[in-house]
Amino acid sequence: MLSPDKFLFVAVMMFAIGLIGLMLRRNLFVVYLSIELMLSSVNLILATFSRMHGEMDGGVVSLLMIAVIAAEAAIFLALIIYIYRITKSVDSQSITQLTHKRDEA
Amino acid sequence: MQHLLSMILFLPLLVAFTMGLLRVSIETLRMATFGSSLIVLLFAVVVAFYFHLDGGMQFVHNSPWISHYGINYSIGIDALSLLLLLLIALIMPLIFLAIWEEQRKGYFYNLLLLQTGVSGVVMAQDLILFYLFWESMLLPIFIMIGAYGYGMRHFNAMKIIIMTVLGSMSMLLAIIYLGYTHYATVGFWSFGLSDLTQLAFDSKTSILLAGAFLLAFAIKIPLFGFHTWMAPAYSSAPTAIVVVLSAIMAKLGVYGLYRFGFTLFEVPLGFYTPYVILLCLIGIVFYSIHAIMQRNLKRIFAFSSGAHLSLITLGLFMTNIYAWSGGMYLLATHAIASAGIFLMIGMLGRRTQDIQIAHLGGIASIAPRFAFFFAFFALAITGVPGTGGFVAELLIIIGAFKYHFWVGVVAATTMLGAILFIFWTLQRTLFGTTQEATKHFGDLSAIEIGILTPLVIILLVTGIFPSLLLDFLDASLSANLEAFKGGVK
Amino acid sequence: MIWDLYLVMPLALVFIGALFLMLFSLVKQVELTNYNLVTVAFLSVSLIIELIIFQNVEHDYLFETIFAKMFIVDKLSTLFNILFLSGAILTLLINNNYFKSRDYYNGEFFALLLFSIFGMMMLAHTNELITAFISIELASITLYVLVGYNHHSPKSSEAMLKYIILGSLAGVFFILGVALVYGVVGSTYLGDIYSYLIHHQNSDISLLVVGMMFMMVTLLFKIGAAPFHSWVVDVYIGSPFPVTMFMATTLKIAIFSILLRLFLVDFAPIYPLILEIIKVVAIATLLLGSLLAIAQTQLKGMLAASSIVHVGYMLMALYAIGVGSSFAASAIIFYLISYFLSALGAFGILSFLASDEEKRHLSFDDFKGFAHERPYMAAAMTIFMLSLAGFPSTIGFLGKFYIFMSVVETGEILLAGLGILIAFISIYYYFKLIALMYFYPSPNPKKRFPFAISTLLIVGVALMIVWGGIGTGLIPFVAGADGLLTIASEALKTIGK
Amino acid sequence: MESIIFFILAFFLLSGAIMIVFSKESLYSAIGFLMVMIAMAGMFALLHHSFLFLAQILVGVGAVVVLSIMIILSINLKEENQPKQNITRKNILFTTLIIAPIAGLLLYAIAKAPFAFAPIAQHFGTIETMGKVLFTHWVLPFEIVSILLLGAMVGAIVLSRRRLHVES
Amino acid sequence: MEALLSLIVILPFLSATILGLSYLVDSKKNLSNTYYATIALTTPAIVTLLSFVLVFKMSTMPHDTPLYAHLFDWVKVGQLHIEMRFMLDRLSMIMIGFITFIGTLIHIYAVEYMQSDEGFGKFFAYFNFFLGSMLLLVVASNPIIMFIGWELVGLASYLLIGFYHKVSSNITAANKAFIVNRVGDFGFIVALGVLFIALEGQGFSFEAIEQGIGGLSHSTLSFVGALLFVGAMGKSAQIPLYVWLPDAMAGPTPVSALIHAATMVTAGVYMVARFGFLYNEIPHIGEFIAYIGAFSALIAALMASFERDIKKILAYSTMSQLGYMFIAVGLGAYGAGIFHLFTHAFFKALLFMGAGAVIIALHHEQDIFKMGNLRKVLPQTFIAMLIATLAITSIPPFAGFFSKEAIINHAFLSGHYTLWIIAMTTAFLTAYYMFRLIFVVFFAHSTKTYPHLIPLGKMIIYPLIVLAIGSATVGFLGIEHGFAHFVALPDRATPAPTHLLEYGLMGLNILVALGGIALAYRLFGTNPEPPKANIPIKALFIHKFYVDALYNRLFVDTLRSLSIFFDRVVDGAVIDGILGLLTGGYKDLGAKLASFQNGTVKTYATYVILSVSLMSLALIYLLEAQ
Repeated sequence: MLSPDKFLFVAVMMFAIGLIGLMLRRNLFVVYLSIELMLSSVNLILATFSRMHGEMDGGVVSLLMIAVIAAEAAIFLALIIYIYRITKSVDSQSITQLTHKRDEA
Repeated sequence: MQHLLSMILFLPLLVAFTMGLLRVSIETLRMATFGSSLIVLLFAVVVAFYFHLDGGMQFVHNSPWISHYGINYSIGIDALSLLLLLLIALIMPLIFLAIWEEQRKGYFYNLLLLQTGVSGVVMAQDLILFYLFWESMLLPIFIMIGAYGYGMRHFNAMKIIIMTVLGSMSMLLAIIYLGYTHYATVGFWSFGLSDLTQLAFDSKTSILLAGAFLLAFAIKIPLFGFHTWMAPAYSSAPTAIVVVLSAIMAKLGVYGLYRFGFTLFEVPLGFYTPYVILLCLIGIVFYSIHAIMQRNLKRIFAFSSGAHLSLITLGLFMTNIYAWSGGMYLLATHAIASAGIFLMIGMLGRRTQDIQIAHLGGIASIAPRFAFFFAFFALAITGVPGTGGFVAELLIIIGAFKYHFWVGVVAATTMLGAILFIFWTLQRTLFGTTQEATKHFGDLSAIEIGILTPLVIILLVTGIFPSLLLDFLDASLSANLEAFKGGVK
Repeated sequence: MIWDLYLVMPLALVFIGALFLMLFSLVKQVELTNYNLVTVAFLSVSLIIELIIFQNVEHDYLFETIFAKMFIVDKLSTLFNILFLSGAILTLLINNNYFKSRDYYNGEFFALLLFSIFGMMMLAHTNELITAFISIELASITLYVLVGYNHHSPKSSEAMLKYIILGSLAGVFFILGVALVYGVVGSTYLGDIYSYLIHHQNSDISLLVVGMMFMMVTLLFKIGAAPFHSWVVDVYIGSPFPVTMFMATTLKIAIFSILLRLFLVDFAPIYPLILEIIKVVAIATLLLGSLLAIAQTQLKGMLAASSIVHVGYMLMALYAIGVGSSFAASAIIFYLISYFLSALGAFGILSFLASDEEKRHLSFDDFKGFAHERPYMAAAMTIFMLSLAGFPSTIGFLGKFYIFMSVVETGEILLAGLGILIAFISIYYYFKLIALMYFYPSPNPKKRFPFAISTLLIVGVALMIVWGGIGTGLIPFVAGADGLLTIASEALKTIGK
Repeated sequence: MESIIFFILAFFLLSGAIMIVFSKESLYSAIGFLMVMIAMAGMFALLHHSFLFLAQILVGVGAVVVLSIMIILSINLKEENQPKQNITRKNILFTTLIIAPIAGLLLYAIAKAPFAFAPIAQHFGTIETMGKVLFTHWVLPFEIVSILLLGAMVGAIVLSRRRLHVES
Repeated sequence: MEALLSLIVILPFLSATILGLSYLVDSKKNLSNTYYATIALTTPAIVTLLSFVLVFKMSTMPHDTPLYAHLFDWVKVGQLHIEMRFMLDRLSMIMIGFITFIGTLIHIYAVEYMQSDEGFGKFFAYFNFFLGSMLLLVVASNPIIMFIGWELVGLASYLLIGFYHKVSSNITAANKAFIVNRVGDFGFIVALGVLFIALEGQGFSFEAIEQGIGGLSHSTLSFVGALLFVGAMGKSAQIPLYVWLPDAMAGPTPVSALIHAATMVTAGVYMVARFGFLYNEIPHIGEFIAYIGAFSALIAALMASFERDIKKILAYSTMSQLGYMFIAVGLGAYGAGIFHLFTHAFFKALLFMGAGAVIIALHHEQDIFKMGNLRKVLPQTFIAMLIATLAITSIPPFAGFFSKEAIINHAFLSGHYTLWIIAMTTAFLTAYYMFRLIFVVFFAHSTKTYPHLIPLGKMIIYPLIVLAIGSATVGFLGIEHGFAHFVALPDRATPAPTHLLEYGLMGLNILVALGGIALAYRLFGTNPEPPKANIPIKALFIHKFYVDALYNRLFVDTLRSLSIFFDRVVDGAVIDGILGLLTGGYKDLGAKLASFQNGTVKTYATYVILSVSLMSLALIYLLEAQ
């Protein structure tokens, strides 16, 4: 028999993997996808709770979340293109002028 | 009449603001500044004239300021406040005369702000108001030392601000706690001194609170251990500020202790008394010895100032009528004497561009008037009879003997302390043969004599007829002493 | 209904303004100043309406039949909206010169700014967590782009990159928290959460606490509180001056509007858990912020790092709210206003100077002898620094004073003591700037005071700071120290549970 | 039966997630993301959210994933343009250690809560019920989301339209 | 009467002020010396006249009704009620009589002596100031006012010693005088403090103290008495505070005459006599005083015997004579002590003025071994000096004989034989070194001539003559203890001597003195040799027992190195060091923290997530704890 716990477990795992991606990878694409992954996992949680409560509210919020994910995606992808254009790379560390030590410049 | 104090308080600020907005020329600014300081002096004299000797707090004015927290614009004066107010009102015009030739406008603006700050400190009867003035007088000092000072002025300006703010911050915490306790126990907000004195605390809390206040004042005075800002600040500061530092600001530390420490914390101060007295005694000896090998005139007299302030504080903490009268008397006379000596060091510096003792000498033979005044003020600082300092020291020493024999003995070393360095200083500054720096030393001008003469006269009058001023203080001091003793019981 | 329309006007105006500018920006011939003026015009009208609303509104739900009870209009939200709007107006007007001096600004900039303000206003009005999340996202996403608006500078792009990644990362936590709360309560209204807590005193609320904590993570991140402060300095330094100014002042207030709402709904059962964390965060924020600020070698960095410290003070008060202080909330609002004015002024002077071609990279050295070059501006800057440092007779002092007062009320004397200690340390880095301005001779000749809208506003802000610090009922219609507090407490009275 | 589907979906979901994070090639990550999105849609279906399933397929898969892949292809991301990064075992261990408390806290709290699926109404998840709730309770967020999308659009346009002119 | 008494004190101060102001205002030197001299001389003359009037009036009145003059309340705080009130009893009457008289003579002498000095006006301002202070000290009716006068004479002596201020060593001497005096004053003020607190509420005038001390414990009184004497030590140059006196000769010679002979240095003796009622309660302290006096007398005489500077010889002799006085007052023979003080004022002033005449005639030459044969060129001076020398060596019938004999006899009669022996030895040495001076200066080198001798004016000679007459005659006042009875001090009684004993002692005294003269003549009568430090004991005498060096090492060097230690270590290293550590540590910590801001997003993200993770851990803990 399915229980909310199982869905929630999967969502938490997704979320955790997303966090790992953020900490591990410099590739902007991966970073972006990790964040999307985390957002999606929240979506799953919402949907699960909606089903659990037997109310549609969570589902509606999930729907709104899909839109938010899309908005994030838009801005992220634009950023990736922009960064790629100026550095010819999708490395998140391709520009690091803003460190403490270089402030004097 | 009711607003006379407020006028004294805000006239300088108003003048500074107006002049700043109108972008007046330096000549106008100078005249306006001097004029305003004279008007303030006049007002202060009027206040003194209408002051009742045994009337306690007078010229009280209260108006709500931050009503949510019961903070009032609450001012008033008693005898000691009036004494300090008169000192301020007297010294400021002299300072303005002394910097008459100054071309930098910042001098005048800062000094005007400073005058408002220091006047506010002696008038404020609300702790927040007091704190406001207490802090705001630092800013002009900071800027003047840093902008117009000498030597390591930037560092020293920072040092004075950091060290003194440390103290006032601790006081702020205590003030907040007091105010809140008043709210929590009495039921309405108030930061008025008279309201807060009604509060009762358990001994641990009150000791902590008193300590927080004490720290602020100890740094300002400065007591031994809290003094390392003093000599650098004095040596870096321009004349006007040194005069204010020594003649007014240090005294305000004692004043604060008297007005707030001794009214709010009768019992816990008893806990601190031995330590403070120890610090004062160490200070008397330490500063005097420290001054001996200093090479800079300002530093020497900075330490002398420190020694006297320690003596005043000592007088305050011995809580008997001799010591209190003596302390307050010394507060006044030392303010005058140190104002004189530092004004003269400024005049000397303007002539020689150098106040290193090693480069001076022989002034007495080519500038006898300068030598006379300089020696007079220096001797007044050592407490030669005939000047007010003697009376004060005598009273404090007697008070010290009343307190404890050994305290009396160490307090009496103040007779030796000052002479240890002052006579050597006089020898190397005034006497002997002239050097490169003093070869063309011009004697005092008429204006300079005009600046110094009132101070000399005050010192002589206070020395020869001390009862004039002592009677003036007596009623107020006795009443406060009674109140304090009552509070302790 | 008409009243509702009236209430919605300010938001509508901002949104319409955003759309208008978005379309208008396609017309290339328009001068930049005109965009600016149009934006300011929209915002001003909106501000005026808000001011009128503030006088009349008590506690109201906008279009209750349509929006359910999500859109709350009370004095608190109106007050916050007034702050956002005036913040934005001041930012725009003070930066008028700056915009003209840079070629990368265009109509879209203003459109994005308006979108961001719209998000913030929404945030102040909302009573519900999902709406809050979306509002935060709206305010942030547009701000990301604004941060990277200077495409001449790799630093600006780098700041944007960091801000987007970290901001999105933090944002996820909020919605995660909301989801968990929803899972427990079955609703995302603050009121429902409150009544759930009242009615389910015995049931397990761990998940609710966890959800709350994740929500706090995001909010703490957005205001730049301590363990999440790493982005602050870099992003502030990297962004263009107007944006830094906007972020430092307005965005922070917006986040506090929702934080206040969260804390003012009395979540008593979960406080013991959350408050401990908030306390630690507040302490860490104060300490780390002041440490960072003292180490900064760059002016903007110093201001950025010191803004962390200011957040620490407000967190202290937030903690006090939770512990039960009755005046902490108004203290926070007052502090927000005081910080808002001070930081606005300080950044304003920076941007005014930076609009000068020679001083593109504004550093500490550019302020050497500033007082001799521009005495009035230096005086204003001194006032801003004093206010930030909490020197008495400025509004900043009273702000800190109220905060400490509320902390003392809770009995946390040591916490208040720490706050005062940090305030003491902050004297050092703020006075360093004052020292630079006054202690050095100026390399340039003395300049006349430029009578422009930006400079006049800067002086005006300085006067407001002083008036806010010492102002009394002397001038009846200008809210001084006392009046502002009255306004704050009035606003707080109108929020319902 | 549902459990089996769930486990299959969960397997795909998590392996997709792992693929996102650990692939060296951005395109594989994108494909991993596609897997996640599709599996998510499946999950929604399992949860009786029929409309969400639809929306997920349309927006998640149809828009977001496709757009991502398109962009990877369009900027012609080559091997040498991607950051060289050795994902060492130490790094993974380190990050896992950091993550563990977060996941642990979530799981701990979830485990403590007595969760169970309630019996559901007949029209749960359908487009009508969805619409009804959306337009009675959630109009405001819905509107704001639309504004958010608009704002994001403007932002994206601003970002992608310009070139960097680094001053010397 | 009261007004006259007040005037005596006020007038000198007034004229000092006028002179001082005139000098300061007159920067172009328009005012002539005559102007200054007129004012400067009128005042002491009037004061002398007034004091003589008072002396005659008072002499007719009974001794226990002093004259009081109340001016104003000086201080009135709590129980401390100090009036500015003057008291004229027999003791102070004698004092003001000879102070004003001799003071006037020295003023006259100084007009001539200082004629060519550019600081003429200033000098007399100081001089009048000094006179006023001394009179204030003497007529004060309570110890506090006395202390004021006490301090002011110290100040005046500082100013006058350092009068030639262009030479730094003179100022050093002045500083030394003032500082050493202040050390004594320290004792004085401590004594006053203790005494006041012990007597609090009973008033603090001399009469009140006299009545009050009955109730005080013996130890308190001893303490007060000893410390008061410390004050006297400083002022009257007794061991160990005598070091300033020889150096004080740096001032102009009239100064030495006035201050270090006639007046200031006697203040200590006066004070002990004034407090006689107190010392009578504590005879052991009195004995201590007497011993200090005796040793001072002996050591000063030894040092004088090897000195070659004419003024310093006189300075040591002053110290020696003061020692005698302290023997007297210590043993309770206040009358004898004051009598010696009185006669000493005459002959010592005369000696100094004579020495001054010699010095000025010889172009400021002070080394006696560069003089000689002056008997022929300066006959008046020679005679005056000779009379004074005979007086000091106590050859009858000159003044010193009567006073010194009274003291020595008192020591013997009261049973203090050690003191008596010391006093006799000193008397021998006194005769020796004084006649050594006379022989070397006036007799030796009988062929020596002085081509550039400066002729001495009348204003120098006449005071010499007046004083010479005084030195020769005032001793007769003491016959049959007439003087002592007149001053009516509370002398402690001694057993009355038999006539045989009395004449025996007298003869012994004269013999000892003659022996000293004979030795001096043998060694220095014809061909004097300057002293050489060829044996250790002589070196010790010539270098004044190395006391100056010892004091330098002990006090000056210690204080200086302590000062440097305070500056470098206490302030610099400890206090500022701690502050520096705190601030520097905070800054370093800040820098370290800032270096964590390494600028990479990945790291920042890790920080964020790590923080969340830590918060999660905390929350797990909190939830579990709940």
